[in-house]
Amino acid sequence: MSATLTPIKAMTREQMAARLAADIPEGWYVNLGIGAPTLVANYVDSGREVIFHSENGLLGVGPKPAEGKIEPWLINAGKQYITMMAGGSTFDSADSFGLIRGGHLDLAVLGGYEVAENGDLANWSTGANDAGPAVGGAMDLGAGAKQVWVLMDHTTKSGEPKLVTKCSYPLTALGSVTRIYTNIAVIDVTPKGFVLRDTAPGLTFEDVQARTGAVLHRS
Amino acid sequence: MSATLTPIKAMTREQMAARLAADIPEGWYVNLGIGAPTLVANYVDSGREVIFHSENGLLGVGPKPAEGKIEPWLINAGKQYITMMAGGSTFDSADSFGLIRGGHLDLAVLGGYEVAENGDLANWSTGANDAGPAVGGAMDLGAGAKQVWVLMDHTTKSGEPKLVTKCSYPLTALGSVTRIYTNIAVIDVTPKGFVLRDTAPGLTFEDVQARTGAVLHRS
Amino acid sequence: MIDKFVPDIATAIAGIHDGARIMIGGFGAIGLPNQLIDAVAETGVKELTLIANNAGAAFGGLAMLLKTGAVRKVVCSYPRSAGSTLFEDLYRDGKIELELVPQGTLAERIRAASAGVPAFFTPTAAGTQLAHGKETREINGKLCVLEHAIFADFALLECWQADRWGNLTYRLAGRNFNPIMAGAAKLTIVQAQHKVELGEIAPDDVMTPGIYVNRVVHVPYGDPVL
Amino acid sequence: MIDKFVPDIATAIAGIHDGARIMIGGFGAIGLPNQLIDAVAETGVKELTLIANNAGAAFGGLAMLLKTGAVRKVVCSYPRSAGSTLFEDLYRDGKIELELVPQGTLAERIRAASAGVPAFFTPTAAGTQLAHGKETREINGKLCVLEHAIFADFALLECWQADRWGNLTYRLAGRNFNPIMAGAAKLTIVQAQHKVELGEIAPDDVMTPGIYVNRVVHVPYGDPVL
Repeated sequence: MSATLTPIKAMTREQMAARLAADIPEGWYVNLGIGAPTLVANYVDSGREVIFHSENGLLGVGPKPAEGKIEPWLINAGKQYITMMAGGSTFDSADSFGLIRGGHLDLAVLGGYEVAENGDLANWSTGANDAGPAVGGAMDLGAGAKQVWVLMDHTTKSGEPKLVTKCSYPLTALGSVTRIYTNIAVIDVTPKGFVLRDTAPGLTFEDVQARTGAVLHRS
Repeated sequence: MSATLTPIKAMTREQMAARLAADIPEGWYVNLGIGAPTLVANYVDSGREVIFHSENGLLGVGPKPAEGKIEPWLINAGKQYITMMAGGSTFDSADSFGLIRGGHLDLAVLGGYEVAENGDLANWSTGANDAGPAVGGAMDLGAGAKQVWVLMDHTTKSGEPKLVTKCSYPLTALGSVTRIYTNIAVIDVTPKGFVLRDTAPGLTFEDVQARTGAVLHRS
Repeated sequence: MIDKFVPDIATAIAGIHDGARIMIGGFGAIGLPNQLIDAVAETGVKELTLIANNAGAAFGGLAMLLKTGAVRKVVCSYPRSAGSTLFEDLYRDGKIELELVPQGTLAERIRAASAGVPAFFTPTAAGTQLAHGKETREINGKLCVLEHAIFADFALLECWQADRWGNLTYRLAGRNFNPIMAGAAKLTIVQAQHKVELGEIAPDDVMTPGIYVNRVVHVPYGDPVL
Repeated sequence: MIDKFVPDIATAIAGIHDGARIMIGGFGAIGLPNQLIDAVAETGVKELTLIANNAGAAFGGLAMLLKTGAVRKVVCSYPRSAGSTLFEDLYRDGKIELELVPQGTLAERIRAASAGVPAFFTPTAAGTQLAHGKETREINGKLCVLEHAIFADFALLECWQADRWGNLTYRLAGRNFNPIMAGAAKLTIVQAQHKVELGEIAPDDVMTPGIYVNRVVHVPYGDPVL
């Protein structure tokens, strides 16, 4: 598929994260999945209060600690050192996932292997032969958050589409993704399927459609 | 029934509570139901640590506050002012009943209308015409505590037995009572039924059997 | 800037409507949001369903709501009160419905709503009148009853300290049902004895994280009276 | 006098036997009872089932238990570790069983054991591989999976402060699975950074009431290392 497409200038992970961060309203409670989603915290304007949740039992996660200012008892779900903002709180794992499963998070930002046009998400396993599968909190976040935004490349490294009509990998959650931020576009998942909301600079609807494994609708 | 019986000297509520208190081993976690069971706390030897639970979210309940030393934010399940011992802790109602239902209490001491020889307890309702039934934590305690001891008079005011073959009042919990402290006897509830363990001073096995609505076994 | 404090009680309770399902924190007279309840009674709303451990004493808060006829139904564990026959009178006269729930089941059903657990099995009440008509199942050799989460439209709570993010602490026996009701309702409204700055409550000391709280009003009424 | 402190780690872990089901607190490297785990590994017990969120990194505690072949099965949500393929290697070679559980379901199943809830419905994992073979039911329009409580023989935990009644506090992200595992096992064993006098932890500050704790050993090892 990739061979037939003209080269395009895709966004970096940092640009994708910044693009997503700009869309988070003030006052939202947001969980950032491990990997690229974690970058989102670095791009929320400091004048706008967004409260980040970490599945290991923290609300009000702040930016990365400054050099030499590590609190050894503060890590995030990705096991990286973090800080807490004034107003932060701690709780146990049952309460932390009660908060997720109970629908109290406005948003979870997750990575993805595939998203289907009905909102199905596959992001925890690449197949049955996986040595040592791991799921963490992905299924809870997929099922529980009010909105699930996926931050991922638009295609695999070999050019295969990751936005598809039906996921081929094992599912994480059914029908839960509401929006996808990729390195070439922002796409809403709606009852009629994928709707293009925005593109990377210089790209057209056709550029994005050509790299998408399902029908793309104009907004 | 009572008319045919010789008068006997029964114990007072205070004596019953003291008798029961003496049987609680050090280190036990104990819930005292509202009413007469509350008296038990006054008779645990101060050299012996017994930890009392109150269903409204307290562990380590101490004696009644001294005159003029009331903490207005400390009450027990019976809505009376209490104190907390050093080592006491507070928690919410879900945690308080998780502690009960999860089998962590060594003992619940409850009042009773009737106890059957299979350990069934009736103590929350005297019948269907009850105006404004109330249950509180009785069913949770009956189902959850490792042991349930009932503290009650041996008969009703009119002389009817309260230890019976089968409860006539609505049940609180099935098969949960392990021992009964009455104003004339201490009786174990065993797989073979009621077993007399002790009597009030001067009373015989026959005195107790005559006032019991089921077969009494010798220990 | 997030600021969940509202200027007055009227603003705090704005939107409470006829037919609303309202959870009310407190056990006995401790941890009850009496000033919020009084204000709700004054609005004249009707046909309310109250979810609370008790159904009020002779005077104040809950009793006032009941007296004014605002309440159609009570979901609670212990509607009786030593000093009052108010509830019993209304109940006997058929003026109020009662769903009687064992206290631990009530607490767990409320917590389940907040924690996204739609239903659970419990051994409590199995084989008793209060399990009539409910699905049962033997699990690990014990008969259990299937109980469903209790949701509400509003939760009225009382706390000790609150900051502008809605983080709360409670004082001693004032905790009770308050933390679990925060999160079980669509809108959680709290009256706070003390308004504190963000960060004054250390992360490990927060008892209810602000995510569960929508509106806070500062009501420094002092100590509760039995 | 109640005194749950034991003099040393060997006494703390006494009784842990072949085939035991052991819960282990911690998330990543924080809140892990490493000194207790090391001591268990040294006893040479075998055929253990571990219930924990992670399955260890390259070295220390959990990794040592896995390396020595003491573990038959792991119940966890995230056995992978950035710096290690230890678990994957054992798993691929068929030397260890895995029950993979979504993290929130794992936490709730453990909490359910402690709280006397034998089973509950959850929307998490409905329609996915991890719900295969499990009972499902639609509740309030949402497909849900029936999940059962997870019990254990022993829980090994780490806390910040402990008193002789076994009351515990945790520090920041060190809380995680520790409080819910206390109470889900027949015997709960805790290593504490700080031993404090009874009453030093105010009632409102206790995070795990001593009723859930059987043995405490004072292990002031300092800060965890990632």
